[in-house]
Amino acid sequence: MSTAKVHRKREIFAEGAITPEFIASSIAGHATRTDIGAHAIFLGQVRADTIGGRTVRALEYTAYREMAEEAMVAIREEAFTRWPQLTCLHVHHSLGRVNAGAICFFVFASAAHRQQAREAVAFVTDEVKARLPIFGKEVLSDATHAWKKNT
Amino acid sequence: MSTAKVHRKREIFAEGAITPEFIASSIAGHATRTDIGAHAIFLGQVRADTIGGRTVRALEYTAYREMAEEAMVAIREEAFTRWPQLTCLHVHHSLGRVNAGAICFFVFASAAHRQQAREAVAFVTDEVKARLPIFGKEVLSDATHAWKKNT
Amino acid sequence: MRVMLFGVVAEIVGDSALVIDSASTFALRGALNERFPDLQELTWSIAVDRRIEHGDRVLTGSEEIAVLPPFAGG
Amino acid sequence: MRVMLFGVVAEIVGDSALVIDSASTFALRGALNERFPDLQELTWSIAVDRRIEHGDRVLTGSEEIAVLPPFAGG
Repeated sequence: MSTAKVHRKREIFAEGAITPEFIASSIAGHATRTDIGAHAIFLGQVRADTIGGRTVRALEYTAYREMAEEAMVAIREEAFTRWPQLTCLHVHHSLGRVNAGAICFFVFASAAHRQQAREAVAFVTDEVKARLPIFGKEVLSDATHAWKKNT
Repeated sequence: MSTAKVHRKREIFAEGAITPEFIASSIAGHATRTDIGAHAIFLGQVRADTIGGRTVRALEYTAYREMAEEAMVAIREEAFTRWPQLTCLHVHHSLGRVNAGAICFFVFASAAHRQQAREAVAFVTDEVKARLPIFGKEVLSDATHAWKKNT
Repeated sequence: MRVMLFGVVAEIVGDSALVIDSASTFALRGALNERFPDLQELTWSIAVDRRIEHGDRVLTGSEEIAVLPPFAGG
Repeated sequence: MRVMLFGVVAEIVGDSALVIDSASTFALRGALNERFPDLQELTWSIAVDRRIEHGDRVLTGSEEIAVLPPFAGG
């Protein structure tokens, strides 16, 4: 959380799954911002999809971090331009292994009213998926793997 | 969380603020549902609005519970009809006193893909605000009060 | 006939319920406005058997009746 | 010229980077497809200085170059 809308580079990547406790502490950190009335959150969870009879056990994420961080700064700026009453915007993405059922992606937008928070979180979720160079290796039940692609 | 889409009456009200720990445990409870790829969450937080020079310190919620619970069952049925791939839908609302900065409303929709979860959480948030007979007394800084109205 | 009261309506009446006999929802509205003139300044609805009744509905006395100020959930 | 490789492209090449000289992004694409025929089966992009380059851009050798398979964030 930040009181200023400074579009500085922020750390979006962390190793491993995003824990519910991390999400809780991120929510709790906004209790002092009593101008906020609405939080909109998107969480991506690793699905145990079946691919040719094999089940996805985990995703192993890698990223071109420097490019991802620059793209994230641009997406943040676009979001604060389109939704000027946005109070806070936080994005976290896993690197490394995340097992099926665990959270790998966390987008958190806050505003006085729900419409801005809701629209911003949808926009940022879609743009991160489309524009951040993040790669996902699907670890399958037979110890082979496949590569995930966003559609 | 529920494996069946049974539209039974569920407890939506609890006394006092909704804690980040409760939200975390609700998220964690979905880790076994590995068909879920997307969670969309809306949280309402009590704003310290200024009303004629006085600041809102807290909201005190009351409800016509029987009617609210019936309306919630209807909203759930509408949501599962409109978004049949919705996996889970949970709604929690505070009763009693919730201080400014604390969470009073929690809507949580999960689906395989983000579009259904996102649309369902927006729909349910709006419908709950419009159709559930919940009343909010704004406790002001000078010990007087006002009554909140959804617009 | 027992009428449940909520929020600012309960505050104006000074109680969470009231016994008043009315033949219809419009008659009930008139009777409440007369007895509690502060209610005339407000927007409020009558719910019959847990649904908002917009029209004039005959009341037999066996319905569940509630007077509801504007909703404020969320 | 150092070229960074990611995801399935790194897997096919067998390394996370490669030294290869090309005069342009199209020339680089051709050279990689020739040297690693499995790349021809895939969709991939070239990023120059951290932006995807769709056209044919002249490369001087001082740029930061990366070969990127389809994104999979989220």
